[in-house]
Amino acid sequence: MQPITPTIRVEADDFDLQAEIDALTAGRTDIGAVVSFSGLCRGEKGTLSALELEHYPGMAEAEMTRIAELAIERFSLMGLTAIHRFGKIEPGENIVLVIACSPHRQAAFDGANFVMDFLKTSAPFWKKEHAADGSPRDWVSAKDADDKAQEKWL
Amino acid sequence: MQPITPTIRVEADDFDLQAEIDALTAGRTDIGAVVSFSGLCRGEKGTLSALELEHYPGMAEAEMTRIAELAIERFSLMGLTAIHRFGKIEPGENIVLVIACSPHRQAAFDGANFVMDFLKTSAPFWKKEHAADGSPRDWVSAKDADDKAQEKWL
Amino acid sequence: MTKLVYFAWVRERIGKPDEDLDLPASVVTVGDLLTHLATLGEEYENALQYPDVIRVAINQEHVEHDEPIAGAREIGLFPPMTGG
Amino acid sequence: MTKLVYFAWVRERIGKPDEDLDLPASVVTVGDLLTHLATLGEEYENALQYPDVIRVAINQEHVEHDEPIAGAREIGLFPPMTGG
Repeated sequence: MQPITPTIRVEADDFDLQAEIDALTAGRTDIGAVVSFSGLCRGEKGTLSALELEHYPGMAEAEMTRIAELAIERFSLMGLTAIHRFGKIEPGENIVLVIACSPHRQAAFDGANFVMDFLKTSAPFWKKEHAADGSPRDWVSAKDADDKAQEKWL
Repeated sequence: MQPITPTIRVEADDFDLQAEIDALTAGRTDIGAVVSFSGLCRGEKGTLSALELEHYPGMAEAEMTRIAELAIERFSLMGLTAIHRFGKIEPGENIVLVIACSPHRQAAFDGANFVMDFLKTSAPFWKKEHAADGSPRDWVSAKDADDKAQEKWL
Repeated sequence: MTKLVYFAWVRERIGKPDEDLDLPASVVTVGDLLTHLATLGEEYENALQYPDVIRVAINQEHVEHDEPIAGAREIGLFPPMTGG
Repeated sequence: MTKLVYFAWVRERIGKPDEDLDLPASVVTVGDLLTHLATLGEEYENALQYPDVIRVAINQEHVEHDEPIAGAREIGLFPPMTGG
């Protein structure tokens, strides 16, 4: 079996979920399960006008690749894609996409879940909130819950 | 908050994942996480030419709706779609789709995972294998692993 | 008359997808029904030789084998499910 | 010369995205670096007043505060990540 190379991208543009899944599964008959996770910007009941996503160019891709390779190894995945957007993102828009492919369903669920948990705590991205009422913009605080979510894989 | 009605379909035709996600998320800004599971027919290294999916009309939809409503309640989901195909399905083709939407990622992962586990053991569908070499067709046996997967939610 | 519906290899072995049957009064539970059906001929005997593996639905809802069948309009018999 | 890069509110408080600095020989670990930087002016002091929360990467890999900085071409300083 040849090693699986994850598809990793950090980009300003939105992604096309169907095209990304097709790229992983086209012409293959050994994949039985595909799990996708899309993370979207929430409007916080109208109080948020946008998120500004900052990242560490180079390190962001490197860290996402490292996490993806851990997941491929740990869950014997047959395909993995992780895409993270940067720049200004409005409520309802996509922020992040993870797709995991496996012969069996639990590995695909676990692979995508693992990548998201580690991406949240280890990939160098930061969110700044733009308030709808124009009040001073704040950086989003890191959540203890995200550290705890990562710990479930240790 | 109005109650969430799941979208449930049992159909011969293939589904369009992107269209189903769009139907759940369009115009909304309260969804932060969308998890999709697609189950595909595997070719079993060329030994399988197709699966024939039989179902119990009426009960299949009723059971999928019951499972979906359990998941919506348990994980406070904001949207849920479950589609199961029937008839002849070839390797690489879609069999089943589950999409769960939530403000937060773990609930979306758990919701989709829960629906798949219960769907496997409770929804009245049966798979018959068509062998590539034309040898007698066999009904797929139920797996203990699927019962165990369901038990993790009890 | 009670409508019986069969699926997958239960349907194939019995040789028909459904039928309407008059059930004797001695058939009280699902278990009684499986025992009774197995007396109706070789094809039924063959389909139901391991009654423990047969799953049953009354009016399209899963039931255990000790469930009474009183009030059943439709009873489905089938192997363990393998969808998804 | 060592290249320092700053992100999010660390960048905003220090007031620049990056800079090249000559570090004194007494700066051995990441922790020493944070202590040293805080002496370079009010904006640095403000950015680094709670050094425990500052995350550090050497050559684009996460490191702990007791990591030696010898061999570092690029050191990144930033708050806990909030992507995903």
